[in-house]
Amino acid sequence: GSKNNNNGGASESASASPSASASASGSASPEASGSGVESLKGKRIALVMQFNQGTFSAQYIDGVKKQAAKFGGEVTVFASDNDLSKMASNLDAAVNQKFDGILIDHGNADALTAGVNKAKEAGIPVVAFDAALGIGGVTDLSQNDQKMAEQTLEQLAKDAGGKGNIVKVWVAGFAPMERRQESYAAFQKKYPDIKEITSFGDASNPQLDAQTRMEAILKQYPEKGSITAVWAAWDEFAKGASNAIKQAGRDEIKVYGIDMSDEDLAMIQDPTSPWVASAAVDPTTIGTVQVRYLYQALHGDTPEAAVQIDSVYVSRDALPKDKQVTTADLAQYVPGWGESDQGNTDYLKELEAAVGAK
Amino acid sequence: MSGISKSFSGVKALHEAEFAVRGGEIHALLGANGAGKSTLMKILSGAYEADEGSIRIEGREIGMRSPADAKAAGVHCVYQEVDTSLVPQLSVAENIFLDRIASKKTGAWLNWGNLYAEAEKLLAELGLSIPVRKKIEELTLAEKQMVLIARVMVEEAKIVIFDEPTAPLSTEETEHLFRIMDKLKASGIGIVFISHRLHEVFRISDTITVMRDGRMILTEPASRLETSDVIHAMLGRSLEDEYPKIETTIGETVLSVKDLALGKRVRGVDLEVRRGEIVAVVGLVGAGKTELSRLLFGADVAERGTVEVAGKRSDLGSPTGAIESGIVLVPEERRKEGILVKESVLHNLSLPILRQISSWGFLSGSREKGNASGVIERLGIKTPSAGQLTGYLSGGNQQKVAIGKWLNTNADVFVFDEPTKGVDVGAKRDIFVIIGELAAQGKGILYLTCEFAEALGLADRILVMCDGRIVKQFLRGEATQENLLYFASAGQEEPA
Amino acid sequence: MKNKLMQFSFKYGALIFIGVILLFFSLYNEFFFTYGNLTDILRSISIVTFIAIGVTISLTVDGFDLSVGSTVSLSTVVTATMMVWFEMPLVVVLVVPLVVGALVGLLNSLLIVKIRIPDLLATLAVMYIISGVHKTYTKGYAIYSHMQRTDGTKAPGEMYKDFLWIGQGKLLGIPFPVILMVIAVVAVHLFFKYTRWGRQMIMTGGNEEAARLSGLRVKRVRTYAYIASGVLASIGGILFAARVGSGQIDAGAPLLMEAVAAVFVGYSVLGAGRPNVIGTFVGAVLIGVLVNGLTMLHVEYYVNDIVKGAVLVLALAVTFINMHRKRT
Amino acid sequence: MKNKLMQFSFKYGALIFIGVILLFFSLYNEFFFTYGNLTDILRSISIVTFIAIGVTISLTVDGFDLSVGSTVSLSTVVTATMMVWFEMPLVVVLVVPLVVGALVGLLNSLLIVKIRIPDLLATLAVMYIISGVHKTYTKGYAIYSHMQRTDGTKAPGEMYKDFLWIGQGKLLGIPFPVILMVIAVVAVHLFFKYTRWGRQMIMTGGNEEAARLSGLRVKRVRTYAYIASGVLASIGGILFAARVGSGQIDAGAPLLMEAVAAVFVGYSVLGAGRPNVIGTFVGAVLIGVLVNGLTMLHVEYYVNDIVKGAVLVLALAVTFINMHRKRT
Ligand SMILES: Nc1ncnc2c1ncn2[C@@H]1O[C@H](COP(=O)(O)OP(=O)(O)OP(=O)(O)O)[C@@H](O)[C@H]1O
Ligand SMILES: Nc1ncnc2c1ncn2[C@@H]1O[C@H](COP(=O)(O)OP(=O)(O)OP(=O)(O)O)[C@@H](O)[C@H]1O
Ligand SMILES: [Mg+2]
Ligand SMILES: [Mg+2]
Repeated sequence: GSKNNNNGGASESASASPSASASASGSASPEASGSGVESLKGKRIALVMQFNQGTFSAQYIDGVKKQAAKFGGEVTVFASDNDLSKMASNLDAAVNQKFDGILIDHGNADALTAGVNKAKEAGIPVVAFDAALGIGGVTDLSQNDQKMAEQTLEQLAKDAGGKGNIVKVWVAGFAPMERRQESYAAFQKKYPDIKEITSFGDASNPQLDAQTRMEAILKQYPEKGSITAVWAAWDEFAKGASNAIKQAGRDEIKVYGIDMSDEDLAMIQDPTSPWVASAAVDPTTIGTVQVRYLYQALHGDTPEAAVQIDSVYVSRDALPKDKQVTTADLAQYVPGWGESDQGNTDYLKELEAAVGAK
Repeated sequence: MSGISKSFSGVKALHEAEFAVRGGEIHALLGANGAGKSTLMKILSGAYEADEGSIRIEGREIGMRSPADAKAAGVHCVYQEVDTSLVPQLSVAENIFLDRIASKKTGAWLNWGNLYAEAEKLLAELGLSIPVRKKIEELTLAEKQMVLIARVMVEEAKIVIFDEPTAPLSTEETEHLFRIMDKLKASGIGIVFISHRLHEVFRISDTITVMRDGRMILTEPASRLETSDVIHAMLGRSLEDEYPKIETTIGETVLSVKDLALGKRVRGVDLEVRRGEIVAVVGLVGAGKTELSRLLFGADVAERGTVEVAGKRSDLGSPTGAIESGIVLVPEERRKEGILVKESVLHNLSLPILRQISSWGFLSGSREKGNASGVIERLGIKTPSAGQLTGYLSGGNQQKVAIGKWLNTNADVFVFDEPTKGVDVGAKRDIFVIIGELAAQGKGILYLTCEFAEALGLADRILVMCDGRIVKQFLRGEATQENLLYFASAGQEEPA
Repeated sequence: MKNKLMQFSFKYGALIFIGVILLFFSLYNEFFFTYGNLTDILRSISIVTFIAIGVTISLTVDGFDLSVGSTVSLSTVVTATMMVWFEMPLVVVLVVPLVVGALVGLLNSLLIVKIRIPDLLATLAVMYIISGVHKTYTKGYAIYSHMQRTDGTKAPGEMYKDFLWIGQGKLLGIPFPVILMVIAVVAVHLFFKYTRWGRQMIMTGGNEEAARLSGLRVKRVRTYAYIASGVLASIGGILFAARVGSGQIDAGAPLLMEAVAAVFVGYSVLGAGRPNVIGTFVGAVLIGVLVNGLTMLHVEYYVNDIVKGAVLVLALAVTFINMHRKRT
Repeated sequence: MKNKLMQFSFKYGALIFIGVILLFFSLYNEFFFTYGNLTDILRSISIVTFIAIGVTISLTVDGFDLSVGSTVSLSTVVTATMMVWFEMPLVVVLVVPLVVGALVGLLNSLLIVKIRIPDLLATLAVMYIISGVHKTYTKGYAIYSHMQRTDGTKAPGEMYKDFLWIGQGKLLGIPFPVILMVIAVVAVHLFFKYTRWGRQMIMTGGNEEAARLSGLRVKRVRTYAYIASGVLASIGGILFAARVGSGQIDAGAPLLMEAVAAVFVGYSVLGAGRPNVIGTFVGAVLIGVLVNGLTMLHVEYYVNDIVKGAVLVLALAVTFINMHRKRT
C-alpha cells in the first residue's frame, strides 16, 4: 500500500510481486540450446557494490564469484565505501570497460538510473539486488526487508505475550533500515502494550557502540524483567547488544535481529547468547541467484522484472544443539533457507556441467 | 680545526678554514655577516658535519658527527639563536640541565628536588636571580641568554663557544658575562667569543681571528691589533666614518605621541618627532623600547594614549591602521617579524604595497618586479636574484629587505627597533646611510637602541627611556655615554 | 648530472608517475583510454576535488580544516530538503547550501581566529557538531523525492530535473561537473598566482606575525580562507546531491580523508612542497585513475587501500627526500 | 580577584565541568551514579583510552599519528586469527599483535624520521596501507570462532575463554580492562614526569633542534614514540577483540577521531594546553560519561555528536582564551 513507498524514489517493485519469486525458476526460454551455452562461457562480470564491510558482504561476494566461476565467468568487484556518488562512478566505469554483464548490490534508483540506462544502451544486461531500480528490462532482486522485520517482530510479540518493554537498535539513513522501520511502525500500532523504552544506533561504529549503549540501558533498568527484549534492525547491532546482555548476565532478555552471516549463526546457536532469532536471506544465495538471472539475460532471455528472494526465520530452537551449523548446511534444519535453485534453467545447468567438465 | 670546508646546496660557506684555541685563552672570532663564523663553530660543536677537514682536541683527532660527540669531547656552545637552544615550555632548571637529561649520565629517574636545588645553587653562584621553576617562555631574552650560559657552566668543558652572547645583554649584564668568562679562562678552559661589538672584543679577548667569505684572513694577539685593522680585514676595505651623518633641515612635527601606555612596560610616554629629524630612544634591555615601538605601530593595543601623524590621529588598533596613517616599523626580531624567510625577496618587498601594484585585485607582475629591482638597487641588497628565498640572505641583507619593503609605502614616520642587532660593521653603515637618506627626504625617524654609541653618532635628539618612561632628553652633542648610562640605569632626574 | 636528474625527478616525478600509470592501464586494458572512461574518471573526482580545493585554501593560510567532510554532508541534505521539503526555486536551492557552508566556515574562523583554538582542535569539534546538526535536521533520514516523513505524510517535492543536470548532464559532450571542476581549479590557481588576496593568503600562511606586521589584516584573511573552504565543501555537497539524486546522511565523511590525500599528493607536484591547487587537482586525478584502473586489473577491492597508501608514500618520499637534500 | 577566578577556571574548569555533568546525570537518573554503571563507563572507555594514550605520546614528540585507528583494526584481526586460525598459545596470541603494532610504529617513524615526510602525511598514507593490509589478510571477513572459510572448511579454533576474560573479566570486582587502563595511565604519567626518557620526549616535542643540540638522539626518541603509539593502539585492538569476542574488520577506524577528541579535551585539563596523559584520561572519561548519560536520557543518537562537539569547543575555548590572556 501507500506505506510501501520505497526509499530511492523508485517504483514499488520490492514487494509488489511476492508471488513472482516462487515460480522464478520456471522462466527459461525454450529456444536456447547447446550453441548458446558455448557463447555464455568466459564472460566478464562487474559487481558494483555500495558497501562491502562485514561478513554479510564477504559471503555475498563469495556467492557471486562461485556461481560465476561455475559458469566460466570472471567477476570484478567495484567497491564504493558506502558513497553513492562513487557507486555511480563505478557503474559508469563498468559500462565504459564494456563488461559483459553488470551486477548491482544496493544503491538506489536516483543515483544509478543514469548509469543503468547507459548500460542498456551499450547492450549490457544489468541485474540489481536491493536497489529498487524499477527500470524496464532490468531485473530487480530484492530481499523483503519489511517481511524480515515483520517475522522477527511477530515472534518477539509472541514470545513476550503481547506486552513488555523493548529496546530498538536502529539507525536511519540507509534504505533497508528505513524499510524495516516501516514494519516496526506497524508493529507498534498493532501491539500497544509493547513499549519501546529507548532506541539508539550508530552506523559508523555499529557493534561497539551498540554494546556500550546497551550496557548503559541495562544499568538504567537493573531489575530483571524490566526489559523484555531487544530488536536489532541489523545484525551488527544485534551482536553488540547481545554481547552487552550476555556479559551483564541478564539472560532473561532476548535479542531478535535481522540479517545473518556465519558469524551470526554461531552466536544464535550459542545457548549462552541472548540472541535467539534472526530473519535473513542467505547472502551466498543472493549472490548465486543474482548471477543466474544475469546469465539468463546474457542468454538473450528477458527474465522477470522483479524477483523476490524470500527471507527465512531462523531461531535457536530450530538448530541442532550438538554441532555448529553454517549458512552452507543451514538448509538441513531450516526449511526455505538456501533455495538455491531459484533462477536456474536447463541451459544454465548444461553450462555448469560444460564448464565443470573441463 | 684544519682544512674545514662546508657548502650549503652547492654554495661554499667555508673554504679550508683553519682555527685553533688554546686552553686558558679568550679567542675572538670576527667577520662580517655570513663570513661563516657560526657555521665553523657549529661544525666544532657537532651541530653540522663538515664536508672536509679534521678536528683535533688535545692532539687527538675527533670525529664530530653529532652534538653528543662534541659534548663528550668537552666542546660546549652557546648558540647565536637563543630560541633554537631552549625548550620553551620547560622550567629554567630543566633547561639548565638539558644536556644532562639528554645524556646517559643521569639515571633513569629524575629527582626534581635535587634538580631545582642544584639549579638554584648554580644561578646563585653566577649571581643571577632567575626563579628556577619559571618556564622559559616567560623569561626575557636576556634571561634566556643567561640560562644558556648557566647551562655551559654545569658541564665539564674544555672549550666553550659563545656565539654573539652579548647581543641581547645590557652593559651591566655584559660585564657580568665577562667576569664569568674570565673565571672560565682562569680554570684553563679555551673560549671562543664571537661578537660584532668590536669594543667588547678588544676589552676581553687575548687573540683575534678574522674571517671573510669562509676563509681565515688573520690571527693575531689582540694587543697587536687596532680596530681599523680588524675592520679592514673583515670587509676587505676600510670604513671612513662609522656614523655617516647627512645634514638635513628639520621641519614641522610629524609624529606626536601623548601618554601612550600599556601595563608595566610602557607607562605613559610623550614624544615628538619632526620631519627630517632622527630621534633616538635609548635604554637598557627591558626598558620597554620594543613595547613602545609595537604600541606606536598598533602591533599591540595600547591601554591609553594618542598618536598623531602629520596632525592626524592614528588608529592604534592594528598595524594596518598605523601604516595607513603613515607609521612603519622595522621590528627587532627580523626573522620572525620583519621578513618571511621562506618567501622570495620579490614577494617580501611587495607585501606592504600589494594594493599599489595591483589593479582590480590583480597583481601587475611588471610593477612588482619594478618595485623589487628599484629597492634592491637603492639599498644595495646582495642577492643573486629577486626570486631568491629571503632566508638564504645574510643577516645584514635580510635587514635591508625588512627596511626596503617600506620604502615605497610613502610613510611619514619610520620606527627602527635595534636595526643593527647582529649586523656587521659594513652592513651597519649601509643601514645608517639609508636612515640618513630617509631623514633627508623629510621622513621622521624614531630609532630605538640600546647601543648608546649609535644614538650618539646618529641622532639629532636622544630620549632616554627607563622602566617604561622617558626620563631625559638630550640634544645632539649634549649627551655622553656616561650620562646616558646614568639616566638609563638610575632613571632619575639629574642629581643636583 | 646526478643532481640534475634528482631535480628533474623532484619536479616532474609525480607527473611522470601519472603518465606511466596511464600508459600501463591503457596497454593493459583497451577500454581504459577511451574518451568515455576518461571523462567518467574526471567526473568521479569532481566532488572530491572541490572539497580538496577547500582544504588546499585552508592549508595555504596554515590551517587544517577537518570539518569539510561534515560540511559536505550538511550541504547535501540541505540542498535536497530545499527541493523535497520546501519546493524552493532552483536559485534558492543552490544559494542556501552555499550560505550554510559559509556559516560553517565562519564558525571555524570564529573559534580559530577569535578564540584562538588551534585549527585541528577547533575544526574537529566543528566536525562533530555539524555531523550532529545535519542528522538532527533530517532526524537521521536520507532525503529523497516524495519521501515518507516521520509524521506519516509524504514530502511534497522531488529533486528537480534541472538540478540533477548539474551533476549528471553534459555540455558539449563534457560532463558538467567536470567543466565546473576545471573552472574552479583554474580560477583558484589564478587567484593564488595573480590576485592580491591570493598573495595575502599565501603570505599569511608563510608567517602570520610577519604578515600582520606588514599591514595585512591576517585575521580577516584567515577568516576568508575558512569561509572559502566551507563554501567549496558546500559545492561538493551540492554536486553530491545532484549526482546521486538524493540527500544522503554522512555522505561527506569518507570524502575528508580522500580530499586530504589528494592535497598531500599535490605537495609533490612540480616540487612545490606545499599546498597548491594544481597539485591538488593532479592528486585527485591520480587517485581517481588508480581506483578506476586497479579495478580493471582485478585487484581485490581491499587491496585498493594498500595501493593508494603506497602511492601516497611514494609521491611524498620523492618530494621530501629531495626537499631535504636541497637544504643541506 | 577576577584574575584569580579566571586562573582557577582555567586550571580546574574541565574537572569542574565533569563534576557538574556527573552531578546532573546522577540527579536525573538514580541508576547513573552506581558502582556498576560507573565501572561500566570506565570499561567502555578503556579501548579508546589506550589508543588515546598512544596519540598523546606521539603528540608529545610533536607528531600526529593518524594510523592508530587502522592499527587497532589490524591488531584486532591478528589477535583473533591467532586463536581461530592458528590456535596459538595465549602468550603468542598476545605478543604477535604487539609486535605487529610496533612494526607499524616503526614504519611510521621510518617515513617521518628517515624520509622526513611530515607526520600527518606519512601517517595518513600508513593508515591507508594498514587498512588495506588487514582486510587483505582476512579477505574482508570478520574473524570468529570456528568461522567458515572461503574454501568451504571451518577454521579449527575458537576465541579462548582466558583471552575473553581480558576484556570481560573482573578482578576484585573491578573490570580487568579498567585495571589495565589505570595502570597504563599512571605508568605513562610517571614515565613523562619522572624518567629521563619521558623528559627526553617532552624536550624533543618542545623544541627538536634544542634537544638535538644538547646531544639527544632525537630521531631515536621520535622513533620510540611512534613505536609506543603503535603498541598502545595494538593493546587497544587486543582489548577490542576480547571485548566483542571476535575480530572485526575496520573496527578501529571510528576510534581514531574519538581518541583524538579525548586527547584534545585533555589539553584543557589543569590548564596544560598541551598533550598530557592525565588530561587524556579525563577527556576519555568525559566522553564516556556523556555517551552513557545521554543514552540514559534517551537523547536521540544524532544529537550525541552535537553535544560531543559542543563540549569539546567549550573545554578548548576556556583553555585557549585563558592561555591567550595569560600571554598578553
Ligand atoms: N642551514 C643553512 N642553509 C643554507 N645556508 C646556510 C645555512 N647556514 C648558514 N648558511 C650560509 O652560510 C654562510 C655563513 O653563515 P654563518 O651563519 O656561518 O655566518 P656568520 O659569520 O655566523 O654570520 P652572522 O654574523 O650574521 O652570524 C652564509 O652565507 C649563510 O647564508
Ligand atoms: N608579554 C611579555 N611576556 C614576557 N616577556 C615579555 C613580554 N613583553 C616583553 N617581554 C620581554 O621583556 C623584555 C623587555 O621588553 P622590551 O622588549 O619592551 O624592552 P626593550 O627595551 O625593547 O629591550 P630589548 O633591548 O631587548 O629590545 C624583552 O626582552 C621581551 O622579551
Ligand atoms: Mg653567526
Ligand atoms: Mg627591544
